[in-house]
Amino acid sequence: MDIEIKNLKKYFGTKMILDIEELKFKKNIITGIIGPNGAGKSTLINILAGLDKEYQGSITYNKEKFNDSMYLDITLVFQKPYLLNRKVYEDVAYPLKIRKLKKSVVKEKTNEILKELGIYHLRDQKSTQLSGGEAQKVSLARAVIIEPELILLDEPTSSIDEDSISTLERVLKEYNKEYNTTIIIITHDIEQAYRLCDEIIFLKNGRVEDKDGLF
Amino acid sequence: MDIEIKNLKKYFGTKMILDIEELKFKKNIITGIIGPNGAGKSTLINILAGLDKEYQGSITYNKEKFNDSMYLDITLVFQKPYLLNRKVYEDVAYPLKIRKLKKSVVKEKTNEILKELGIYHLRDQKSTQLSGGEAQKVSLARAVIIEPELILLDEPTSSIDEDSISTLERVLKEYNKEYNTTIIIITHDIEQAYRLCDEIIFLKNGRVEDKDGLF
Amino acid sequence: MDYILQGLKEGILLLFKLDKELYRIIFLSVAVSSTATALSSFLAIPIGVYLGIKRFRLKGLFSRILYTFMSIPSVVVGLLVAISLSRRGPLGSLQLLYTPTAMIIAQTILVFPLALGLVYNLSKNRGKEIEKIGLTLGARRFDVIILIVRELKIYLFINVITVFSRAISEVGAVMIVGGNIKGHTRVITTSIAMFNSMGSYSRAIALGLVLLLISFLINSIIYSYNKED
Amino acid sequence: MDYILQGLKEGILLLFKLDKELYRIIFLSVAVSSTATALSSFLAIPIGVYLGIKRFRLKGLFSRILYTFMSIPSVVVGLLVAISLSRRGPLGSLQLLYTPTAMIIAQTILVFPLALGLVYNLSKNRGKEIEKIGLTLGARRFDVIILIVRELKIYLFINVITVFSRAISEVGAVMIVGGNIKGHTRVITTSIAMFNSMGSYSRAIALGLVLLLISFLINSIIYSYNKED
Amino acid sequence: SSVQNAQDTSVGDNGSIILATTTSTRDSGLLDYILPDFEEKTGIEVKVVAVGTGAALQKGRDGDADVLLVHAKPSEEQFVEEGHGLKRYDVMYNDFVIVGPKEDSANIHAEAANDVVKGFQTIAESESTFVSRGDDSGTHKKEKSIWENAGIQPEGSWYLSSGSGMGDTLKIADEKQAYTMTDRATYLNLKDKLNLDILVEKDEMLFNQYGVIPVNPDKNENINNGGAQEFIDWLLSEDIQKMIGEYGKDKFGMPLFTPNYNK
Ligand SMILES: Nc1ncnc2c1ncn2[C@@H]1O[C@H](COP(=O)(O)OP(=O)(O)OP(=O)(O)O)[C@@H](O)[C@H]1O
Ligand SMILES: Nc1ncnc2c1ncn2[C@@H]1O[C@H](COP(=O)(O)OP(=O)(O)OP(=O)(O)O)[C@@H](O)[C@H]1O
Ligand SMILES: [Mg+2]
Ligand SMILES: [Mg+2]
Repeated sequence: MDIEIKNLKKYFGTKMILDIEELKFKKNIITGIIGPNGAGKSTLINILAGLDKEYQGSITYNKEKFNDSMYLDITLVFQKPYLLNRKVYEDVAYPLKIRKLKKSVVKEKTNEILKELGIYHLRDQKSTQLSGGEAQKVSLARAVIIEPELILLDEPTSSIDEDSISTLERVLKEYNKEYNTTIIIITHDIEQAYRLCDEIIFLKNGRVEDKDGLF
Repeated sequence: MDIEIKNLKKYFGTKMILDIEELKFKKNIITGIIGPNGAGKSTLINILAGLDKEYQGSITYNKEKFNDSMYLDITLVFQKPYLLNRKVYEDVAYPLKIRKLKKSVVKEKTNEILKELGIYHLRDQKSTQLSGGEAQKVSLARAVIIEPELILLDEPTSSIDEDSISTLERVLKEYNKEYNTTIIIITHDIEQAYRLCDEIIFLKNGRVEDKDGLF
Repeated sequence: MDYILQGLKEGILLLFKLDKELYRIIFLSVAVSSTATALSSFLAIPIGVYLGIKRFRLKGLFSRILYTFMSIPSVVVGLLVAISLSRRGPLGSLQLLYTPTAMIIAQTILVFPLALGLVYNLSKNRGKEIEKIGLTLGARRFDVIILIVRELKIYLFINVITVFSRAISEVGAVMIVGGNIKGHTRVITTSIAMFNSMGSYSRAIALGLVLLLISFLINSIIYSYNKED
Repeated sequence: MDYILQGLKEGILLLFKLDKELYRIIFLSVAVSSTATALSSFLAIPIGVYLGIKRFRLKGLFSRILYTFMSIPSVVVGLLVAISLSRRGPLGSLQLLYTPTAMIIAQTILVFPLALGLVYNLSKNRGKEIEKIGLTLGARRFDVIILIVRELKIYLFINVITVFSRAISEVGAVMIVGGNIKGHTRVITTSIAMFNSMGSYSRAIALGLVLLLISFLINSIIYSYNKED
Repeated sequence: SSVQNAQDTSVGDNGSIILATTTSTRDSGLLDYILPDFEEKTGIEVKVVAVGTGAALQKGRDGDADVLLVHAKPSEEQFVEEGHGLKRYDVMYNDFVIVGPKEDSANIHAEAANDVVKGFQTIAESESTFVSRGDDSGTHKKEKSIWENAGIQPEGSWYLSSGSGMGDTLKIADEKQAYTMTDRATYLNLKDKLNLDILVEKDEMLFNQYGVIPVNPDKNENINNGGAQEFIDWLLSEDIQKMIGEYGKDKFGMPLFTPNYNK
């Protein structure tokens, strides 16, 4: 899914948060967004996910305007993981269940992803009782399980331990390759950005300061 | 404030989360706690802050058992920052206000810390409307403003940009020196642990695996 | 003060006397009020959640009007329902006036604004956030509503309790549309009002105790569906 | 159906007629119910918050008993207060029965369990987390309670509205302890009940409308203290 | 559903009638005393809706009741005249009494033990507190006609209007140690709980006549006129008239109502 932003302006009250003349996210690659705190990264990614529609300017997805059916193909992992008040297994299986997949398929896929991200042992624990890092992993699992066209990640590994980070990065790369998933990831870990991303955007004060093909 | 833990055992249900035979945190230094997700780090630090009293074993602070007046000398910055539903200035000033400090002192100290942590420009914004990193900074400001004897920090820089991290680390070191504040910090950033800490504890599966004087 | 002690004693005796009439009254009270609570909650929960997260013009005004209707006096509701169900009223041919069905209708209408107002307010404050999560996971309109209901379950619990408490304790509506007819439409509160007007104070207090006991049992049942740590 | 249309017309006329008696009734209704709401909330908020975050044995049982008392019928409260305040009762020397003060007392007692139950439930679900923040910042017992109240302000708002709606719409308690005495203790709901028993249905409906209008104004005032985006 | 069942458990199988009556007949216990006999004999169930006289008449006008048993003769006659009811029959009477505090500060018992007009005048002159029903009920209407007779327009701070039922009005009078007018049955029923004595009684003017009226069946097709007529025939039958005359003797030492149907 490629995304084109034109003349995007976003205000909170009178404060201008985003002011992007032109920006493209290319299909099927991993794009990183970096920039200081308060730059507007989360605001941007929320808009891209169709969760915030109060902005000026135009955004197209594969040349089309956003429409409600796109919610099925786009997912966002929030900076603050918000998990559902149920067991980890049910939480991760939720997006499949509302897509009315067969029970056996749901089970298989859910267990697979739980194992892949190393949280299978947590499957019967309440989502609301997880440690910070565990919650982030569950929230990532719940997003990739959909095999969406576009995954938006807002600092998805900020509370993850070093060993797990490599696993998660590997999984993301796999998804990107295997399902041609377009991935946009916000991170403060520059090294991670370099490890993971094909392109990196530097955002500051709501403006794109630098947009470089990597290397 | 030095802390001695003896035979600490903590369960959630039947699951053992912490099992620490003996552990000391030395006075006036910065101790780091590292370890994989779900190791029990946050659980431990919550217990140390007097927020969770359901454990077995004994913990002493300067040889004394925990008593309610210690809440005044110990503070904890949570992994998930929880800010108050008011303006940033009011939020950071809150601990001083309930300590009934003179208004002019409150004002001076609050403004000073806001400037020090680079969030003075946010003083009139609602705490609940901050970006992830900004929220973490406010939550840190609110903790150090008390000049407590013991500061417990649960991944306080996980969402902070690189430039700000150096500022925060500098501030923490200053406090440690200037006010003899004992600091215990959980982090997944091993380099940060080495930059900042005098001692590092490695926690895994609820046990102390390694306790090394640094270098 | 004797009345109060006397009422306590009588209330306990009453329950053990296995008086058929009393048990009929208790049964009808519970049946009418829990049906009304269930019906109004059943309607109010999805509608309230939906309106709570929806953005629309004059939402603030709508909120205030809705909250206003929470104060509608039961006598007025009773009167309006009685007029509609009256033999010469528009629904007269159904012959519902002075039947338990009429009482259920009146109580459902009476507590509906309360049920809706409470759910709506909850959803207005908490629903948006949950809606966002739902949308990112591919939930459609209806899924979102269900998701919000499930996430806010422990908060909705007290709403249902509040609605039930309003229904079981009210007297104005059931008195007017039911008529307090012995053996047919007499419930605990209409009996209390009657005993009060007859000067049988201790009996009125005794029935008040019975009502509280019944509420306790019903609350305990709702409560057990809402386990807490 | 005529009664309803007639009632609408009469209600509007009534308000413009500047009838002194009517305005006295409205004023007393508002004064009694808002005082009762304020008093009960003033007591219930700190107590409810405190009990909500406190751990104690049999808390589950306590919750259910508290929720049960939310269903206490107003007639029973009226009766108990009347017995206590009557000349022969323990507080008879105060000569309070059939005065507005008695009405305030009865309504305060009536809505107190509702106010307490709602706050308690809220604090039980949300208070612990806020308490923890407070403790890390050095808040003492009392500071913690204030902090929780301030943090949950927008949720407490609907509780106050609910309590007010219960008070302004109830008739049983004020009727018994007030006596509906013209020019002294007559309020909107007792007038409605009186007109109903006189068969003056349209007048009863008209007064119902007046009551809703008053509620709307009061709700709007409370609402404006609870601004929303 | 089970609720529906509760509605269907009729005593008899010959249908039912709705009797709109005043609270005094129910609260005195009279109806509970006599009605089982009717239901047994005819299989018709009587659904008693006890409300204020005004509301009872209104239910008649609206066709929401089949038969009325009330006590406000002039209004009842007007009701029949306007075609809402078919005919009005005298059933029974009891009487009103003036009650007041034992001390009787206005001294009406001494001066007007059997003269209610004089009694009212004395109360008004001394401005002793008087509690009126003020609810347009049969009792209130009677009271107003007495004031009229006495040539007094009662108003002022001594004249309280309770807008409540008889029981509540008596309680207010008791609390305020004031005078009031009540039907004897309600007074006897509450006597133990009151500190009020009968001060004026047995004046012809205090006669409290109850009448029964079948509602005009032309109002709507749901009115059970046959049942209503059967009820009236039964109520006015010799046996039942006798039964009415006995009710209350054992409990109060005197009957509460005196039957007076005149063939
Ligand atoms: N509701 C709001 N009202 C006013 N300002 C807001 C609101 N929400 C966010 N902001 C401001 O918008 C700016 C951008 O916020 P955003 O969350 O997009 O930052 P970010 O780049 O994600 O930062 P971080 O790295 O800290 O997560 C911040 O300065 C924040 O304070
Ligand atoms: N209420 C609870 N019930 C059951 N298990 C719990 C509960 N709370 C926490 N746990 C479990 O306790 C373990 C330790 O949690 P803790 O939050 O202390 O981990 P942590 O070391 O801080 O991890 P992270 O680095 O992810 O923050 C986790 O496996 C978590 O799932
Ligand atoms: Mg962000
Ligand atoms: Mg943790």
